[in-house]
Amino acid sequence: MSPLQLCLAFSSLLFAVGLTGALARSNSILVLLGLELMLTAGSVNFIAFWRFGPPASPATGVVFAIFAIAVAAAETAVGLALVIAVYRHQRNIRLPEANRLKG
Amino acid sequence: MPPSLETLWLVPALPLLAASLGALTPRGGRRFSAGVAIAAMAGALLLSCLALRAALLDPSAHLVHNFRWFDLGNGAVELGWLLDPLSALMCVMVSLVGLLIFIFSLGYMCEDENFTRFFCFMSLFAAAMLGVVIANSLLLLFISWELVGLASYLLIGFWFHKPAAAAAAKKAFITTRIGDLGLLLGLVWLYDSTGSLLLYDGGNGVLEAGVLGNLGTMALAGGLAVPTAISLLIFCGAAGKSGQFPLHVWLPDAMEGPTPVSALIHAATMVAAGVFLIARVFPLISYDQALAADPLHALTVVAAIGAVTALLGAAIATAQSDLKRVLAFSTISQLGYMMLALGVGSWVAAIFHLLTHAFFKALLFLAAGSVIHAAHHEQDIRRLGGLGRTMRTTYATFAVGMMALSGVPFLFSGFWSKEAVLHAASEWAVSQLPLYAGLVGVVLTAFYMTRLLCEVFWGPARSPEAAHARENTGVITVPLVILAIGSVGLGFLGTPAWPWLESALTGRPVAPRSLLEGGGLMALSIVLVAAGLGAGWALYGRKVRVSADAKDPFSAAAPRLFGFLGARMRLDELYAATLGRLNTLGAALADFMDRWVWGGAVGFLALLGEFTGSVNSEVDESGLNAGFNSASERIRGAGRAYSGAQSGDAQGYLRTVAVAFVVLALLVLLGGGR
Amino acid sequence: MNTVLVILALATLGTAAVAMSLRNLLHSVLLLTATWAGVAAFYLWAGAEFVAFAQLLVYVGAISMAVLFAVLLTRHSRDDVAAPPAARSRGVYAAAAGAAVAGVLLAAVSLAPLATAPARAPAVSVRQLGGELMGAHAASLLAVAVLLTVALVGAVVLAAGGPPEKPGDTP
Amino acid sequence: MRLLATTDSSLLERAPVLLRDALSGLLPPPARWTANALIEIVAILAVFGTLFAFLTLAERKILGRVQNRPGPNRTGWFGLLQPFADGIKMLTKEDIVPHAADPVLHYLAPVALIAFSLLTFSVIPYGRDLLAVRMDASVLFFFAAGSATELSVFMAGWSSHNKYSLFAAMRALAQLISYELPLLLSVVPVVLAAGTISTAGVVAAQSGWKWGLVPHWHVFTPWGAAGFAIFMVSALAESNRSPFDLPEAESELIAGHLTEYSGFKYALFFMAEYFGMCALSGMAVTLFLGGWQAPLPALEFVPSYAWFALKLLALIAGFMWVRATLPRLRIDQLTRLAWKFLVPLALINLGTAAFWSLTYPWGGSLQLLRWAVALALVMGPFLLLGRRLSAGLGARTYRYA
Repeated sequence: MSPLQLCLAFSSLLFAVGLTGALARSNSILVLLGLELMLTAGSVNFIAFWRFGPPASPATGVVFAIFAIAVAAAETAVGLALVIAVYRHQRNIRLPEANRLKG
Repeated sequence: MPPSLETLWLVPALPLLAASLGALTPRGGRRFSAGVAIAAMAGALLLSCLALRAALLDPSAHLVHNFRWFDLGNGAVELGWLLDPLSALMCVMVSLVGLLIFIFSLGYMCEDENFTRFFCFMSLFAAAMLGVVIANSLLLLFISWELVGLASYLLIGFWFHKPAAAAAAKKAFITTRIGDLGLLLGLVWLYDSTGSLLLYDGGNGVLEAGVLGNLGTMALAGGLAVPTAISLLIFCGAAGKSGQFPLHVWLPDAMEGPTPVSALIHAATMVAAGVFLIARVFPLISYDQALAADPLHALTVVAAIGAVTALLGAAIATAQSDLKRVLAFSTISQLGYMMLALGVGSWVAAIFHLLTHAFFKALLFLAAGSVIHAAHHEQDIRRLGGLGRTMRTTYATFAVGMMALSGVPFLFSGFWSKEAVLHAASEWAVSQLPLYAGLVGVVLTAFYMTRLLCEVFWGPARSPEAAHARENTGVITVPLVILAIGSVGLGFLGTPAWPWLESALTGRPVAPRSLLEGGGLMALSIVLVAAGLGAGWALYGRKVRVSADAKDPFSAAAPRLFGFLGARMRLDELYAATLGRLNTLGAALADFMDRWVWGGAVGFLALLGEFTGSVNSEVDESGLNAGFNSASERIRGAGRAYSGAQSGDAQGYLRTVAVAFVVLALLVLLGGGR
Repeated sequence: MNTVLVILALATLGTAAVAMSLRNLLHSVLLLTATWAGVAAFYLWAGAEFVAFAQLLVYVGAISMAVLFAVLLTRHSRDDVAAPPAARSRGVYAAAAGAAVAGVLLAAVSLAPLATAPARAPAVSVRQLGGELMGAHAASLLAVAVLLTVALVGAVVLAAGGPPEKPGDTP
Repeated sequence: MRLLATTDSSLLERAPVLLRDALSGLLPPPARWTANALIEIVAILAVFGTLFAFLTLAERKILGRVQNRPGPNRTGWFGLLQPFADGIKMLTKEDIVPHAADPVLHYLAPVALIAFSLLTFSVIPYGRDLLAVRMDASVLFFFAAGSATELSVFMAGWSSHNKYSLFAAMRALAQLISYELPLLLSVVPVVLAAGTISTAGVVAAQSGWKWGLVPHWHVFTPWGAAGFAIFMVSALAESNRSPFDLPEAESELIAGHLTEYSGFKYALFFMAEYFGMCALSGMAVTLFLGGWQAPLPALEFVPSYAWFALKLLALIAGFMWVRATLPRLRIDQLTRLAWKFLVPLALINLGTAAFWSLTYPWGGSLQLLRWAVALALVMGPFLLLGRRLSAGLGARTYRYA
């Protein structure tokens, strides 16, 4: 297997692990962390293609990875704030119970 | 790059710094915030004087410093600043007048609890205005332009607890936005057709011959040449900012703000920004006159609007009874003069009048502010009076400003600048109407200024506030004196005998003209000024109003006309009646449609259904019911099934997404990846 | 060099999987920190020094801190960090979905015609990186800056939970 | 590290590198690279280990002098052997792990802490030729590794299942998160001015003298001075030193996150605190005080690492002086100082640095203007925010004292 394929396999497995966690656990912090893992897998892909693929410009992949990290940070901040807001309303952070808007 | 060009960006940066420091200052730090603001303005004044000196070394050159803000795709967004006599003169004017008004505000706002906020906003405004002045990129100019609008909004609504002030701020903001939309469209169009927003860029700027040439060769847009269309759009913004005829309604209401604000923003600088903008892009806006294929020149529109505004403002001002509103309408009419001068093609005269007007109108407003401050915020001229005896300095300076504004010959700056405007108008080839409008305006101006002077300063004090008024402290009167000196002396920069200003602005040596050529016109206007003064004296000065509720002589003479003018020609009502009414009409129409047309149709269908129902009920009863019931049951069941999917369980949704992704990916893969 | 990559990947995936299945919330967070460190190591292996350190700084330094803080803020007692493991049905669904996604992705990776690896990493200095950020990607940089600001403000507002209602506060 | 010392510099200057090359020269060429690396690691460990040992003594002595008592003076002359006595004691004490503790984390915490704080030593240039790892983004690496130490403090506090330790963990988190921000923000201007984020590059950017007299150190510019002050305050907080030593406030929480630690693990924590102090001071020297460069051209004959050591020791002495002088803050004062004072100042300072480098070409009389504006930008916000920060906190007057 070529290194690029290895990297991509790595990132896709990471993504799958994150997805599984986000689906399986009921604690919303863990769900958030699963989403974080999925985002990380995305930036792993950026770096992999920057390293092995033909790069558009010498820094493109790195730049996008940096943007991805910044966006992930913002996402975590807002997500944790939401978790705390949920905790204030229902005295726990179990996601399946946060379904007031169901039809 | 000469040092004063390098440091030019500091001219707006210093007030901006002062504004940010003021924003950090707690309420207690009154002295600190005021000190910082005044120091920053002084620094800006110093720098702009240096810049003026550097600019006058070679008046014909446009020293620019452009830099790239950022790349957008394969295009670049460029900003820059520009140093030429026009921008340098404007810088000096703005920072000097601003400095004096800041000092004045020390006294005027002293008992306001939001002192620090006031100085923060004022500094922000000054920074934005200076940014407009030095901008070399129309984008930068637009940014600062909007900041100016914002600052004016904040300052008009400074006493936002007064509903009138809040409403006035909103009105000003929205009305100017209408114009700015046009300006923005014009800029977008210009960028689209030239690919640059820099004014001067070593041959690639939008004001330079090459680009203009390409612009001229473009196809007509809706019967207009592209330069004409763009210029008209840009003029929309200018008209909105400097209160030209259709969009002038916000300016009188803006007088709800504190008086220094009215002096700085709505007399001296911001309303002049529109005139400055047109003067700045004059090469573009006057370019279409070279195009023969063009049915209408942009400048013609400018001249027409200017003439109308000059006349209308002066006429309305004759019948206002609020001290500051009279001055506001006179500002509108003077701005009309400037636009008129631009329209007839003499932007030098326009700038000359702008400079002199900035001084004497700021002087008038500050004097009015001094009166208002002394008379405990009494602004109604019918309830003032007799202040000439108690407030001598204010009286004298106000008289100077009044004579300058009404154009008393030879000594006062207003006379010379107005003469320049009228002279330019008389030389306009297209039509003489603007000249006549201007001449009538001269009479009216002299008339209402005389009225104002007599009502406020002569005769007995007609209210306890006026009776108790005393002269203010030096921090208020000293700026008045300085401005008075300015509004006398500034006139000699542009006399026909010594046209220093014109040669400085255009960079061409201009041969001095003797006063005799065009002397006929001068004599005529002198006569008209005398007539105006005389009429004013005859109506108001000869026998002065004795009590607050005595009838106004003018209204006694022509009550209908006076009422009409007093109600500002009912223009606000007109707008309410047309634009506002249009809304109501539309709503009413929709309502009618709903109620009768669609409703009727539905009702008819309903009746039909009932009829058929009653016909078919027999059949239903007999056989079909069971079938229908079961069918509806099924439908309801399906509904329940679907609503089950809307479970509110976020992970359930995520799961669905995952499954959908898998399915799609499988489709792509099995489809061979394409 | 592939062996290094494989070891890194296995370690990272292992920590991630264990973290996702642990009972103790704090243990999972700390293990996830290890995962992120592993990803940073991968970046280093790929030659993207700057990104690796940024990853360490942001994830290990900041995000894990914030998450730990959130964990400690949203619990009643000390033993409350023991999050119940997945209910069986959820677990099964989740495992199925994850496995399906992984399968599809792996299939795509193995099928896709991918470019062969160049000999060495494209050398990019930090100066070059800054140049690109400020030049070609400046607009997106501005956008990200705005996004971060808005996210910060929004997070503060959400977590602070609105101002205390005062009577007569309404105009 | 550069394998060949620069030939122009003096013998004393090149001595460490020559020594190392001589040692590794005994080995066959393929092993030399590894040998060099090992030698450098051992050298750093040895130097800072000894430094740590004697810093503890120095701190106790200085505190003693300030508090008007002799300090340790029994073991050896002037108590010079005290550190070794302490070391023996630490090593021979029993290592207690509470029954209810979380054993893995309880064991991991000190190890991770010491490991990460040692990592930060690898990128500091101790001398003209003495830099263990040359990399492009070394400043970033320094702070990345430093930020990882916060985790282990939390681990220690959490794992030992003791409410005081838990309080300490929460406090440590709050404090470290709050002060990470001004620390980084005060470094950004330096990166901006130097145009590089490699420590060697930053030092190189500060070389040279103005009029052959005033060195081009960043601390001698308005923004540099402000940044240096912000950096040092934040460094105090980041290394949990007094007056920011709330996590181990012995008067409130017995010993904070160290309560349940004893013996060698405790020694590790103690060592890590001093290592952090040394590393941050070294970074401050590198970023603001011109690194290993001599203050005057005439003094360049003194080897560069001596200058570095001098500046480092001066800063550490400052740390100790502060500890002996200032009382401990309250937690709310702590966070308020960070968020309402240091962070805004650091942000404004960034703008000042931008102005400074923007107006770099200005010469002649414009220099005065440049200095005036920059000083205004530094002083104005400082005065305003300081006034707002200390609003209502007037100096207390003791009537009966």
